[in-house]
Amino acid sequence: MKIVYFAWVRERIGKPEEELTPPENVRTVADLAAWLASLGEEYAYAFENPTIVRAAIDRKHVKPETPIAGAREIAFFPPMTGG
Amino acid sequence: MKIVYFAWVRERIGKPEEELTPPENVRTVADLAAWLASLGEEYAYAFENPTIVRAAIDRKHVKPETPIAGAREIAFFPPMTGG
Amino acid sequence: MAQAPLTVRIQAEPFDVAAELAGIAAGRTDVGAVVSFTGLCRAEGGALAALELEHYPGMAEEEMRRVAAEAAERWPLQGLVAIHRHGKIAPGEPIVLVVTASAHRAAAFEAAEFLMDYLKTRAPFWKKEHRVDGSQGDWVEAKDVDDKAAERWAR
Amino acid sequence: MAQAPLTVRIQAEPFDVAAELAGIAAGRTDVGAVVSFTGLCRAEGGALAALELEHYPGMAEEEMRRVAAEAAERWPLQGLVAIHRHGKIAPGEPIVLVVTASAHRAAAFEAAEFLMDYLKTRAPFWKKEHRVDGSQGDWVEAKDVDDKAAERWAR
Repeated sequence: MKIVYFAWVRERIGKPEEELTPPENVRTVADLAAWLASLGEEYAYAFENPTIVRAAIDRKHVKPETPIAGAREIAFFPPMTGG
Repeated sequence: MKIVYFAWVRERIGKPEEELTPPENVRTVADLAAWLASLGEEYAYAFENPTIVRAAIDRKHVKPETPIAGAREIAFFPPMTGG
Repeated sequence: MAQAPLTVRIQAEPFDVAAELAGIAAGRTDVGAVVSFTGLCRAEGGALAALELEHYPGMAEEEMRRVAAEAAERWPLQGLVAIHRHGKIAPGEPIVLVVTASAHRAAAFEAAEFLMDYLKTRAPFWKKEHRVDGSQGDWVEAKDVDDKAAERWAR
Repeated sequence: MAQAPLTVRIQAEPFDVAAELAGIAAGRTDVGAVVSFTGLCRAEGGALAALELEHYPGMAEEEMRRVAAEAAERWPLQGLVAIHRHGKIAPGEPIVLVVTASAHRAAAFEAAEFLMDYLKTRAPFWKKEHRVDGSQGDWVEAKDVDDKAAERWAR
């Protein structure tokens, strides 16, 4: 699945997007964030405070407990500061 | 003192302003309205519902119990509908 | 913040919303939020030919200034414009304009709402309807909902 | 009232507040109230050279449309404009514009505030500071006060 990053999540991980295939036991958005955090220092830094990172599946806001099954694009980003 | 009228108060009384000298026992705005209402049919009509008519003394909103002593210009008008 | 420039005008001519909006933050870099309210004459389903706005010339501008000064005292404003027209106004034309500028949006929104609620209930203007059938219509009646809106700012 | 024309745009260029304001009630005689909100880039006491607005191109417009549609469903609007810029924005320049039109002022004011509160907390935009000393500043932090402002519309 395609994973995209924005703002300081993108800066910390060092890339705007990537194609990844998480293991089968990664079922929810929270599972995915925890698994990403295990991929290396830069990921651990991005997700060091996992409750602050927001997520969207296929361009809609989702909660940590939302299942990721069937997702084409999952985005992780900080709380929004537009407006 | 100068008394001025606006909107339907003016239309009912039939003039925009007049110079009047109320008797000495007319002390408050409410007294003045009651005295005006006694001046004729057109005045009685304008003040038929005295609680709805608003007043200003020297261009400031006042309450029925406000004394009129020293006033140069007293205005009577319906509730405002600008904006 | 009573130093905020307060512009209050009463006029028969239409006003230029764009110019007032552009002017309030022109040349400044400390304004974060500009709110405008424009009140327009409605045709009321086609029955209305025009509204005639009567005002108390001696008092209307004074009262608008008092309301504007109170807004500038209650919210940290960087600018405030309040313009009210009088005379005959056709459907689709603007009647009243309020513009507020502040560093943050809550102050700009609240001050604009306060100004409109107070202008509606305190500024000495009265609307009379002129109907398309040629008859002189009624004086517009004051609404309870406007009094209630104004009461929420009581302190 | 979901038939109200909803204009949602994301663009790098500045927008024309006057044109959007004029357009929303043009040729109509049923609009009684037009409210606009313009959010501008502040210089923060001179320390800020620019804000850089990053956005999620695939999602930002979709989310703004969802927010606009919800406003049109909750209030009897006759028109709604929401424009958000991205890219580098200098102090004094506009970032975001919301315009609402309705028969009555309460709906126009409330819908505009709702739109801003929801755009701030739901539209995928992030602000980064560029300082006048040439250094890249921090990402602007989300504010509790914005979350609280958005929560008041929960139903």
